[in-house]
Amino acid sequence: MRKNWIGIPALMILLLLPSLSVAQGDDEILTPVAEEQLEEPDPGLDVPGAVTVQDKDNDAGDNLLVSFELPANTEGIFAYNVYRRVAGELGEEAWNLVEVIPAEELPEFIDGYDPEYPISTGVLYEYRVASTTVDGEEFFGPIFEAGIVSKGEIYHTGKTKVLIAGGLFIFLIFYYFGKAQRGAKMYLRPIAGIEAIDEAIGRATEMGKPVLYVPGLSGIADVATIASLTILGRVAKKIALYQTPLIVPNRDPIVFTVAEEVVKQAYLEAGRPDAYDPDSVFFLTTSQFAFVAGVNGMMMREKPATNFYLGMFWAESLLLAETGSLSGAIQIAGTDAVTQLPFFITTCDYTLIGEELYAASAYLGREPKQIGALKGQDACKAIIMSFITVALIFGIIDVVANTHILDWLRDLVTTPIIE
Amino acid sequence: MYETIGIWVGALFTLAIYSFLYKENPIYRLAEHLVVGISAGYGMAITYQITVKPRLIDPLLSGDHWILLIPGILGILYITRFIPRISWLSRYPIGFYMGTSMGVYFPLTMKANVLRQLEGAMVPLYQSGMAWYEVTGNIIMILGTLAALIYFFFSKPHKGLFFGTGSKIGIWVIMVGFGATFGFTVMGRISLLIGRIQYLLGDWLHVIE
Amino acid sequence: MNIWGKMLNIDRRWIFLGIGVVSIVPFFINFGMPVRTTREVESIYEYVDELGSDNAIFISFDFAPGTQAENMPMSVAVMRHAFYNDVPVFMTANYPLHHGMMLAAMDYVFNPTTEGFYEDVDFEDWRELREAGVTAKDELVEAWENQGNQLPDGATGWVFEGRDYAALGYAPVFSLVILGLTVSIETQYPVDAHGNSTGEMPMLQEHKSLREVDLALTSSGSGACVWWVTFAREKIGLPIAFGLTAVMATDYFPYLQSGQVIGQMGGLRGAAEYEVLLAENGITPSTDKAFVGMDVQSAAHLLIILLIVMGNIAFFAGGFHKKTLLKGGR
Amino acid sequence: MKRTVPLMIVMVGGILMILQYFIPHQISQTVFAYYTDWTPIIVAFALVLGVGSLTRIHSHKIRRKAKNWQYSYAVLIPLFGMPVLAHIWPVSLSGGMESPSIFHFTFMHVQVSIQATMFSLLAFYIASAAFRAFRAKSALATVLLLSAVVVMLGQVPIGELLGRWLPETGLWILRYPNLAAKRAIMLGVGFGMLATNLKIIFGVERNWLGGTGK
Repeated sequence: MRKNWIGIPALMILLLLPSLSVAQGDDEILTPVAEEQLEEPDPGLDVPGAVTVQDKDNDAGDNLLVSFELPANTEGIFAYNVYRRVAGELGEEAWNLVEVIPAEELPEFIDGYDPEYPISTGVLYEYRVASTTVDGEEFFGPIFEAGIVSKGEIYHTGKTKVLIAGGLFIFLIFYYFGKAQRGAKMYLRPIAGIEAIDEAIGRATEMGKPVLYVPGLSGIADVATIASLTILGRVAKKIALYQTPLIVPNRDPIVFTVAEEVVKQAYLEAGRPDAYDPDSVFFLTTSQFAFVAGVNGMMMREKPATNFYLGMFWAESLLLAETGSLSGAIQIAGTDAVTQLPFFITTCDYTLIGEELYAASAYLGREPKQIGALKGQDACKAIIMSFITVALIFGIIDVVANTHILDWLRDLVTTPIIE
Repeated sequence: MYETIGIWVGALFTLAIYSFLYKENPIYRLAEHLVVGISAGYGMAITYQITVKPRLIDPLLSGDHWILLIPGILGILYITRFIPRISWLSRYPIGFYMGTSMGVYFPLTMKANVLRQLEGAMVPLYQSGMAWYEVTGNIIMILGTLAALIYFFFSKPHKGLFFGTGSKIGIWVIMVGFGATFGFTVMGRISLLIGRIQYLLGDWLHVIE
Repeated sequence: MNIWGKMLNIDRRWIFLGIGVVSIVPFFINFGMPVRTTREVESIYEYVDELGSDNAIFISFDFAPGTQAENMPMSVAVMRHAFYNDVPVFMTANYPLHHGMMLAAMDYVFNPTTEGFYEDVDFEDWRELREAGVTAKDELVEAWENQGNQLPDGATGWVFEGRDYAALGYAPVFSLVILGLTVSIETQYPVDAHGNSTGEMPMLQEHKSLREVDLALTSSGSGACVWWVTFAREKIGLPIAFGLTAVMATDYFPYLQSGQVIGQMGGLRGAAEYEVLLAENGITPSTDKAFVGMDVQSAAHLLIILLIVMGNIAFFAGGFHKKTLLKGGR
Repeated sequence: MKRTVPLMIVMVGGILMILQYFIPHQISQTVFAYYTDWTPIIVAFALVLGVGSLTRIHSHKIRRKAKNWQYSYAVLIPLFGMPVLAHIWPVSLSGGMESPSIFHFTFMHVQVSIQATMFSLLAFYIASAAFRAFRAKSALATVLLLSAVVVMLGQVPIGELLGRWLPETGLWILRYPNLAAKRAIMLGVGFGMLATNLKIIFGVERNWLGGTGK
């Protein structure tokens, strides 16, 4: 485990305390249990020495790190069989073969992965290791009692970087929440797609044709869907004022219920609850391409004047947008799906790229906290950019001066693949 | 026989969908409505089969998993939406789902979208054995990432040397990326058509192997 | 409207017709354009090539019939490569439909009409040998042939169900299944797709969990491939190879770059490359379906580029670049 | 009860799951196991709402004899027919879900065929989209066009015949500038997601509650 995260010391020390207290000093060389020597070691094959057992860090208390000393003379040894039993149990059948380690490999392994012989938290075990010949003949070493028992940790030391980054992020967002609520003026740059929304609704009104709004194909827990529903609220409010028909097909049943609520509420806020058509927001089907078949058919029959595709989309993006363009609609799209953006860009009139979609809900709402959050996100991007810039400079220094300082910087943000 | 009829039915519906390329027509309309109904009905049947029955009903009937009543009741609260007076109860399961999902995603997003990407952007410019275009590529990648990030700054006007030029380069980089993705995708889309042609000409008509 | 204007606003149906035609013709007239291999695919090939009968791999069929044209040849190619080297193959599917794809892939590889097919031996048929403790591949083949079985003409070799492959198939909530596989394969799949008890399979006795497996190839038409990275790679460090549809391929370059996957095959081309590597090294007698598909690709790409070029000629020759017409964004 | 309790549920659930990530202890694992067990069950019930909506809209159409009302039967009959065939219809009369059965047949040969064909329409649409969109209207549009064409040619064998530099350049674009764009978008999206996660957990974003809670 790497521990070179110099930088935000105070927060870290705080976080490390609990982990250090559980991580330290859990290993101990075991004392042989003398009474039970099961087999005479054959002078022909030397037997392994002391077995060391440590508690594994960052687990739920179901793993032990086991290692043993290799015999002085490894000649003729093909592999080592490691046996384990619960301390106190007697008899040959209490022993379970938990690992076979080939002679050329390191004499250590993590015990507890074999589902047939799991390790229980707080249970004391005994180990013994046998040298085996190619034919499987075993020569047992002495029995050792594990000096420790496995226990679960309350903090995962390998996740500290995520914790620090998360903590920093939360701090920045809340800082800007506060700032925004205290009334600090915050600038927001214009986004073309957002400004076009009103114009597009106006066009539908003039033409007397409906507006189609697809809130993405993903579920309610998808951030893109949440952003889309916020925008839907604003769009529906405008539409309620203009009395233009609205069509909102949904693929996810939960999104459907929320969308229905949002639209109903928008009509209420616009002062036109009577104009709300309960059939305007509806569920179609959960199947992706059946959904597209339905929406495409609707587009060619109803010929909406304006299509909104905001939210999460997959391969259907182009099917929807190209059919929409064929039907002659003005189209505004927005998604955080990187793969689908090119298709919206090429076929729609305006496209909100990635984060712009999320930002749009803050733009339309103009709530101080939402704008504060945007500001906080910008601050985070600035931090990321400074990291990348420093990395670039270090990279140049590395090339010129033949040093390795970039590796050091990378290690600060590297998260382990195996946790 | 079963398979043969199946392939014929499949082929006819395939043609029904392709007829949409010419224009919207009653055959397409029928296929469209059918597939909506079938897929929604299929969704219901399969959800009962692989979720509700094995995960809720069977364990409850077996008698010793009473704790599952909690998700069961939360689930049933959705259905209060049909009763306007207590429809607000449906917010409880939505709340549970929203809250827990947001919590699960938070650290994972931090790791995958932020830390991993940041790590990926910190590449050594040159290592022995790298060709010149790889080195240039690395430099372009780093500078491109920076520029595109500038484009996503919302709280600063895109004017001046840093934010103005930066965001302009940023949108260029983004467009190059989009063009590449588009070009790259063409292949996959044609493959889908190849799959259908193999079905029509091979499985159905047997004119190709 | 002048001719250029007409060309720019050509009825889309002509374009549709053109695509239809160029996609059908190459099936009847083979061009056989050469395919050059890339390092993303070579790295998978080399990795699999290093493996032997002590190792094992997973092939996960994570695609539906929709992307079959791309994903199927990849799975088939890696499967044949593994069989050639006697590497046991576990096969899974993350969705009921994908289960059918797994069965179709096996049908193809074991079918005598396929060039260089493998002769499949059912789990029950070699029970006797298994129970006698003959499970090592070479011994098994020898003993099997001593029983009077003969390898059919044109077959590349024998494959024994339970020794060379296990068709595990679909299990619900597959992301959690992968998580469970890191602990035990048998608890996740007590029986395989054919109803055989997996506990009796020599390959499961030798490879109890994903920790004892050397590679998982996910041939995927959806984001499900990431499950393998999240739940197997990140958790226990299992090497993962991606077989992706062409569309997904760019998206997953970061995984390749960060070393989370050992290689990836992108779309029909990736599959064709693997087929070329197999054929060049004599592992299969010839290239396969993906290679033929590449001719269609060439023709269709050319047509699209031709369309783009014609569109631009018309755009400039007609003087449309001077006016702002034709809606369409940035 | 109507707004506060759901917001509390969100907050408690969210914070619990964040903490869970950092704690390897058995208790935390158990909490996570409950989450993974329960969520699919809860979400499954929502489908009833969707089916209710679909039924309502199509029965309205039939009752009002709206335009194309006949097609509504093509939705309603399979909508209820499929579950009945799968779970109620006797297996001896081709019921059930396993092949061969009416349910399996309808799914395999109607639904799957239509879905795969819908998907394959993209081959046609991508060509027409490319034709209309890739025009050198501006410098930016030209960049988009050129990188698309180079990558498109580099992908296929015919590109290699035109010159080895084509596939190489295509790959280079995919590996470097494309990666830069993707990475920047992913970083931005990542922060947007994180911020939304927080806004929801702490009740700043309440849009999902719908109305004012009457």
